[in-house]
Amino acid sequence: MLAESLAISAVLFTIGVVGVLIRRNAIIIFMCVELMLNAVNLSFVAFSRYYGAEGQVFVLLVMTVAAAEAAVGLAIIISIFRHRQTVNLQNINLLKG
Amino acid sequence: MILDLSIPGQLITAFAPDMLLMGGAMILLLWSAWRPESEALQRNIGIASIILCVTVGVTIAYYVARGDSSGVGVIAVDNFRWTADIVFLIATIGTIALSMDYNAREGITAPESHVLVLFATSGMMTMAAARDLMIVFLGVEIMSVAVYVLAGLDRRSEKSAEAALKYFLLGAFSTGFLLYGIALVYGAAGTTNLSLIGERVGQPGIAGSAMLIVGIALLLIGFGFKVALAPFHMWAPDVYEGAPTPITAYMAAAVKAAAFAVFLRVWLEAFATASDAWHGPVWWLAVVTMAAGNIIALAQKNIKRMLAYSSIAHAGYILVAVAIGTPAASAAFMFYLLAYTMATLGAFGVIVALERRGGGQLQIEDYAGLWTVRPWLAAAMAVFMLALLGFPIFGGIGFFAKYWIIQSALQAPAPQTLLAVVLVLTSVVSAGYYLHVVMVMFMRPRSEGAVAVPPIGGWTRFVIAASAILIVALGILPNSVARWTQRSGNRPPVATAPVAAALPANSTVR
Amino acid sequence: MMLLQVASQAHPLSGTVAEWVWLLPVLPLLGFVINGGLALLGLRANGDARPAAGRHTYAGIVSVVGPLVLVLSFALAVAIFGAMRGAHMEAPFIRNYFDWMPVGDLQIGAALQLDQLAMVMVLVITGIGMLIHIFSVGYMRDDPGYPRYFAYLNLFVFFMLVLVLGANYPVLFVGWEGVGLCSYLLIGFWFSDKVNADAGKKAFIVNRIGDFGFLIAMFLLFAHVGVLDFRGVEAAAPSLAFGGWLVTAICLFMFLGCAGKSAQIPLYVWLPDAMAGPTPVSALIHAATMVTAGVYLVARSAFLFSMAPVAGLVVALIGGLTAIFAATIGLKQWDIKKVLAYSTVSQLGYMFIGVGVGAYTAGIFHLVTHAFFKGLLFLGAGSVIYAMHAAYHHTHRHEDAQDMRNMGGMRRFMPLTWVLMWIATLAIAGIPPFSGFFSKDEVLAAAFTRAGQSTLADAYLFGVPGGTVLYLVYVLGLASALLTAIYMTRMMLYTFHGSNRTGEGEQQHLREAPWVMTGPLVALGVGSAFAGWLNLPAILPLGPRHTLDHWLEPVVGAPTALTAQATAGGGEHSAGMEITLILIAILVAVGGIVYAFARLKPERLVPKADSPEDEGFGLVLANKYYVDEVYDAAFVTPTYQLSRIFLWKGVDTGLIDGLMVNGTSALARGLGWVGSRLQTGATGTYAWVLVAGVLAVLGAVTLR
Amino acid sequence: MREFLLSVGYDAWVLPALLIIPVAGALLLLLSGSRSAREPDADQGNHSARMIAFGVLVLEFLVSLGLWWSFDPASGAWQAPVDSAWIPMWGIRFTLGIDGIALMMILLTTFIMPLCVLGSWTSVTTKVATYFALMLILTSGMLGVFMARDMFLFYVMWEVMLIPMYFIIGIWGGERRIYASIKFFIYTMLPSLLMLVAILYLGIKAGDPATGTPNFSYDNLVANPTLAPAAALWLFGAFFAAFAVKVPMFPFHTWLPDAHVEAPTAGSVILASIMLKMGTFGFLRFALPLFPGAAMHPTVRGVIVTLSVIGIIYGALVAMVQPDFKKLVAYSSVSHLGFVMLGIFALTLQSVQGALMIMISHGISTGALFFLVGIIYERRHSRLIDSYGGIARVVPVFAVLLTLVSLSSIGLPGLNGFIGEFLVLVGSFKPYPVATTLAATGVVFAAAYLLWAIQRILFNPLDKPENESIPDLNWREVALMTPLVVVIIWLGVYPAPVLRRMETAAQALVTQVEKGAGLPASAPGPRIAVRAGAAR
Repeated sequence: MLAESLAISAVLFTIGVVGVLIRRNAIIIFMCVELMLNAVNLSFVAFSRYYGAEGQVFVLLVMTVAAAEAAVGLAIIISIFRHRQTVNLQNINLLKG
Repeated sequence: MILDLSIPGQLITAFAPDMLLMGGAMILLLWSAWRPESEALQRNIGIASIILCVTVGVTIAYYVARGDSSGVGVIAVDNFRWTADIVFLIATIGTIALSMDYNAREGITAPESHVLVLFATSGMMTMAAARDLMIVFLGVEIMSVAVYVLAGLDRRSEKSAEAALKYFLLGAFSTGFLLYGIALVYGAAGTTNLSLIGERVGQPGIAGSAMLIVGIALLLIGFGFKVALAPFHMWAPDVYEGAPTPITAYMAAAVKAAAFAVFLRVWLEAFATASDAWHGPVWWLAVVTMAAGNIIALAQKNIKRMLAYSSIAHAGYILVAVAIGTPAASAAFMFYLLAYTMATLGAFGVIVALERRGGGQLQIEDYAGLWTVRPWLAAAMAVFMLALLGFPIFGGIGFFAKYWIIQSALQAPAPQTLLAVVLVLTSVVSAGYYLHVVMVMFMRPRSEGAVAVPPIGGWTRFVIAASAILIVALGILPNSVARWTQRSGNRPPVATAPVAAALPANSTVR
Repeated sequence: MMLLQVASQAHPLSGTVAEWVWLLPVLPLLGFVINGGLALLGLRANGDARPAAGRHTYAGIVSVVGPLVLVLSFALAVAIFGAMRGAHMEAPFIRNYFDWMPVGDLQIGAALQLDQLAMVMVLVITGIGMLIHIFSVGYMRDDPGYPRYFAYLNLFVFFMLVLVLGANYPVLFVGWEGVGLCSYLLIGFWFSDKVNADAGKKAFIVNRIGDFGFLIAMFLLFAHVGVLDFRGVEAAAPSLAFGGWLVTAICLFMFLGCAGKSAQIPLYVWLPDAMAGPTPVSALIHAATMVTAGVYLVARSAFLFSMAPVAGLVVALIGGLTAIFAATIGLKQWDIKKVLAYSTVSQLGYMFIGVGVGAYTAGIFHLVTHAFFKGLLFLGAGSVIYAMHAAYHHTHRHEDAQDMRNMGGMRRFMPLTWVLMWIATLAIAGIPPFSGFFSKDEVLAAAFTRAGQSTLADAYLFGVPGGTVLYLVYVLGLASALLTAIYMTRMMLYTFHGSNRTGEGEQQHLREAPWVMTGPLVALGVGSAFAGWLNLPAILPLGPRHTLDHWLEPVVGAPTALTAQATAGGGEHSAGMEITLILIAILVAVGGIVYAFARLKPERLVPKADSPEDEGFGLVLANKYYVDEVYDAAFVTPTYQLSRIFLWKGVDTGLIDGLMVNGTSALARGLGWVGSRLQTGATGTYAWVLVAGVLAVLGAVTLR
Repeated sequence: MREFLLSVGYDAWVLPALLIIPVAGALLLLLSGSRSAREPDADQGNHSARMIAFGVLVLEFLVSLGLWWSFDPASGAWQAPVDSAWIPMWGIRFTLGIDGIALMMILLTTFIMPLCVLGSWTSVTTKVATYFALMLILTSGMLGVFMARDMFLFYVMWEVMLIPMYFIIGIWGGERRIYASIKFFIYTMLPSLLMLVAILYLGIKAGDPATGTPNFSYDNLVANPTLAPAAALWLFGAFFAAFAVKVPMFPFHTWLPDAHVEAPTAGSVILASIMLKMGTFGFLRFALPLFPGAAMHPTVRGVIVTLSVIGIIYGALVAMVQPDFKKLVAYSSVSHLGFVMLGIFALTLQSVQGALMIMISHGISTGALFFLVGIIYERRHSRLIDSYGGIARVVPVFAVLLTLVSLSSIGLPGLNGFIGEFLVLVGSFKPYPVATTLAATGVVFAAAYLLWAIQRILFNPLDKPENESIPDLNWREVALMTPLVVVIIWLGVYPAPVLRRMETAAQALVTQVEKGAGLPASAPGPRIAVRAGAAR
């Protein structure tokens, strides 16, 4: 059971990573990151079956943090949208070199 | 006394300085929300923040004097933590001092900027205190979320917004790896407590298990991103350039120091016996980081960007201390953080002093002939550059910082001679860009139609002067500071079996 | 304090006037300081630093100080000579004044050594030097650099005396290089002319090549013998392997130094150019004294050369070759001083034949007589040039005052000079009873005798028996004697005989030089005529015989005997043989003069401006066998171009600095530029790089 | 004299005083400079800055001069020793002391520095106070190198020199000063840092194993060698790199021509006279005694001797073709320092003493040459040889001095240059006959390049009208050159007092290195009984 859970977790995580890599829209990338975090949560839950409640506590902690991150992140995305009228990362490259 | 963290009262005692800072920051947040935004309020909140930091610092000094320690638990009570806290607080005070002048000039009247710095600092102090991966994660996130916002503080600046976005997206992305690493280590060791992990990674069955190794590797990547190791460094130049200058100073000094502090603690407490698994990658990361940071810095024209690459290079130097992994190295590491923090703050102080509203006068060329108009400012900048370069006497304590790292590299049971040689060789490369700044200031004539240097704010002056004087003074008589930081290395190592014995042969010269 | 009594407590000269030997060089040095100071002072006093034409401000003082120090020196030398004559000393008189280079077992003192050989040289230097100083008072009278001239001349005498009085090789070397310096300064005295400056520089550099050899000889001595003072080396010399590589190498390297200083093949090239200096300088330095230093050094090192027969053969052979080689060039020169210069080179060859075959007294004897007659010849030529110059100066024509084609018939204007010059010419040609006859004969006779029986004759040079080599040397010497007679007569004929070719207007102004110049000429004339009495051969019952032989016996007697393999008196050749040799020599000399008179017609000469170029072998001779050109093409130009194009531009700027130093820096900057290009600003790229890093780390930890 | 000096406790305070006086002077200058910059009468401020700097350095010279008498030539112990803690945590001590070698180097430094102020009197007109302050700091750094007996202190002093020189070249230098200054800095810093690693390695090896505190004491390191041969070779390599660049040895010399040419006059003088000697001093003081086995390893020694000889000839040949007189002198330094290196690595008493003599006399002669170039440059603003010609008629005093100094540089016997060259060659001949013979050809080339150059400057026709009105030396310049000329002649005629003061140290070095390297003691050459002429 553990192996299957971990495998699914790894697959989900990889999907998240690939999503980050190939998508250009900031919102979608952020959603992919959330997918990665939740993939890890799955692992934590799976481990917690063996080691006790610690993993579950961690999941709750991650969810809280993710919520905070989402709040800040969306605000930042809005801020850039105000300047650029786009959230396509392809076009956001004022800073380089 | 030895605090028993399972007793709530004693846990609170152990965590009191951090909580003091958090609580104070919340009160200041309420105050800033209560009153309408104004220049005066911004300044008052700033001064109050500095007072708060000083108070926390005094508290820490009291703790140092008490000499408490703790048993197994989520919080560490040791000199390493206190020393790191002092470094964070110095950087915080410097940042807030610079911010007050900077915000006034840029028309940023939001007083919560200082409060956000305080929150980030409390996250850092949490990181330094963490002896459990859960606390590690918590601290990292408290710090990061605040710094994401700080990077985008200047809402009118497109660059600032872009910096924030990049930092946020890549930071969150790397958090994924960090978290996955934590999960796998937890899965392998069955606990998130660092001391317990440290005991268990050496046990047969766990040592060398794929899950543990991959977990360690992912943690390395996660921390590597936070401290900007090549090739996880690419966010740093853009973010450093785009963020408001005092915040850049904060990121370069404090954020890096905090990330390194927790990095080192996790590594030495939890993974010391697994050095087989990580020594090679850490060694290579150090080399690549030192090389890439220094070499790419040579091509920079914008001073903030240049210092960004320089801070990447310094991450490489500090990583050498991690790779050595002895108590002496962790003392050297702390000493280095202190020296680096002062030099960075000073250098960014000069940048703040010379920057024009809206981000003008940030090219290195704009500093041409600075010496002829502001000799002492130019001299101070020269001191900071030489300190970052690690030059004796004129670069003050910066030299001894590198010296100590090299010394501990050579003194380790398995001497890291080659790493020391790489360190000094890449330092020579760094002379190319640090001295470029000095050269431009002193040896180029003031260009025609150069903008007159305006009067420099009092807080900025204070930061610059204090950094310069401390750097030089401590560079001539470093003994007391060295002794003080040395105690941070003498933390009772929970599971530090001789790291070196198991190191690969190719990393030694003999 | 000054006179430390060291080794020779009971030396016969102790406490005599010889204790003042240090004053000999110090007097001219004092003159140098005074005159040099006046030279500088005069230039500063003149405001614009450009001395006006005419006599120098301080010419009066200089005219007194310059010669006076020499007069005093000479007087002192005579006094010391007197003391020496009465002392019957066997060992040299040595005084160590202070430690010069005391380093461990190398202890070099600033020490002077007075012995019979040094005394001869001192007398020649101060005596002839004094005459030439006096002559210069007239000759250089109107030169704006008058004090400077005397300063240099005094300095030269100082160094020359240090050279001959030094008690060890390094002190000798001080004088050796010092005279070279003065020669350099005096050749380039009129430095505003590039030719003169070039000549001075050439002299110095060519001499340095020789000095290199001298240095190596000293290094060999110190490394293998352990001392550098003459007494020490002399004591050690017999213990060296006779004819071994070491002593031969020392002697050959030392001879390289002599070849430089004394203008022998292949380093003679500087001497003819050195005629660019004022004529009295040519007389003193480039004829009478400095150029003979090489001969002196060989004689001084007789204890070494007598141990190295092969080196002796080389010295003699080089001497012979130089003698004939220079004599042939002398046949075709038009510049009166160039003729004399090549003649000097040729005569120096004789001296080396003498010292090379181990007849040290003969070599020194020729050195002394040569100093008289060649000094006279040069000063006489100087008189002529002085007159010519004055004449051209009056008519404001810029013709060559030294070219014989512009002279002719000078005896009408300068009868005294004419007579004296003829005495010198007969002396150099080897006509009895003039001095040159005796000395030259002794040299040739020595070569001939040694060819028969000596250590040299038993040695082999490149497989050729030493006897054969020495017979060849003898023949070369004889042939040179013939040529000497021819070119000297030619010079006299073209200069003094025939009709005058100077020009109508100029003839009015040609006249004999003032007494201050003719006086020294007369004195030298006497010497040229009678110096032969210094060392009359046994078969001529004209006075005390072998005076010089006996005088030098304590110094070079033993080495001479060793080389000649002489049992007591057995080394002397038979009287019949001696007379035959003398007759041959006289015949050759007379033949040369007669031939010259018969073939050369001074009446047919035309002035320089109208003269045609020489043709055929004459052209080759006139151009001195193109040796300068060959040296230039073979050594100077390649060295320069190699240094410039290959070493400087190629290796230094290109390879080391360009490729390695700046190349490294450019590489770092280039990599930095590439790195910053990778920083595209696109967050996607950063994520890709990050993941690449992740994969690399994961790969590194798992795939081990 | 000696009694008087000892009665005032001279030995106890002289070395620290020599380090402190210039720094105090520099602070005085900086503070007065920042005040006078605001005053309207800047000239007055500049003048007082010159006077202060000159006064301080003359004082420094007078203070150091006492060492000449207080020094005991017979003693092999450190003289005027000072020892106190600096950074106890890392075992770093403030330990000073001198031997005969250091004595002469210190006197050379304090002698040259006041002259440098005189030489910069009119040529430096901007930021005068800072300029002289840097020069004073530089003085302390250089003296510190010669005095240090703690490896770490030595390293710090070694690096401290770099910064003032970097600024002096970079701010007051010629057209390509920026390139030259950074090149100088990085070129010398790179190997110095490698040396730092080596110093730390040594200090840790010698340190207390219980506490881990390193021990950087020089005496201890020399007395108790503990290195494995392979490690010694690596460490020697690091020291060699640092010193060879400073010397500079072929092929590490290319920073020198640029730095020399671009530096202001005083900078060139200091570089040539003193800073180049740091390299050779480093070999004598550190590289050889610390690693005798590695340094005297036949291959290492052979390579270094070969490079030295190449340097001698190569430097001379390249000097010959330089159109720029300063560059010519720079390459001539490469050649001269080749002799020094040859002498050091031949390791006989004579060759080492000779090397020391060259170090001194090269300092004097080349310094004087640079002063003279500076003097003429101030008048005509050209360093190109071809822009002169025949000026001996216009500036006779200059001509006399240039000729004299050139002759001393050529090594004319009777002047200072000869003593060293002769001793080096005579001492090196026994161990390295072929190399020494080749090196001796440098004597010929030296004459060629310098005489040719002065011919083209001083002699030949005066064919450029702009040269006709060059003023000759003024009294300040005469006062500047006179001490140099006096020393040139003194050292050439009577070097014995100098040689005697250095002999004990040189002999100790030779013995120690021979013993450390396991070489047979260099037996004195075969003595011959009769040595009357050369007896003491």
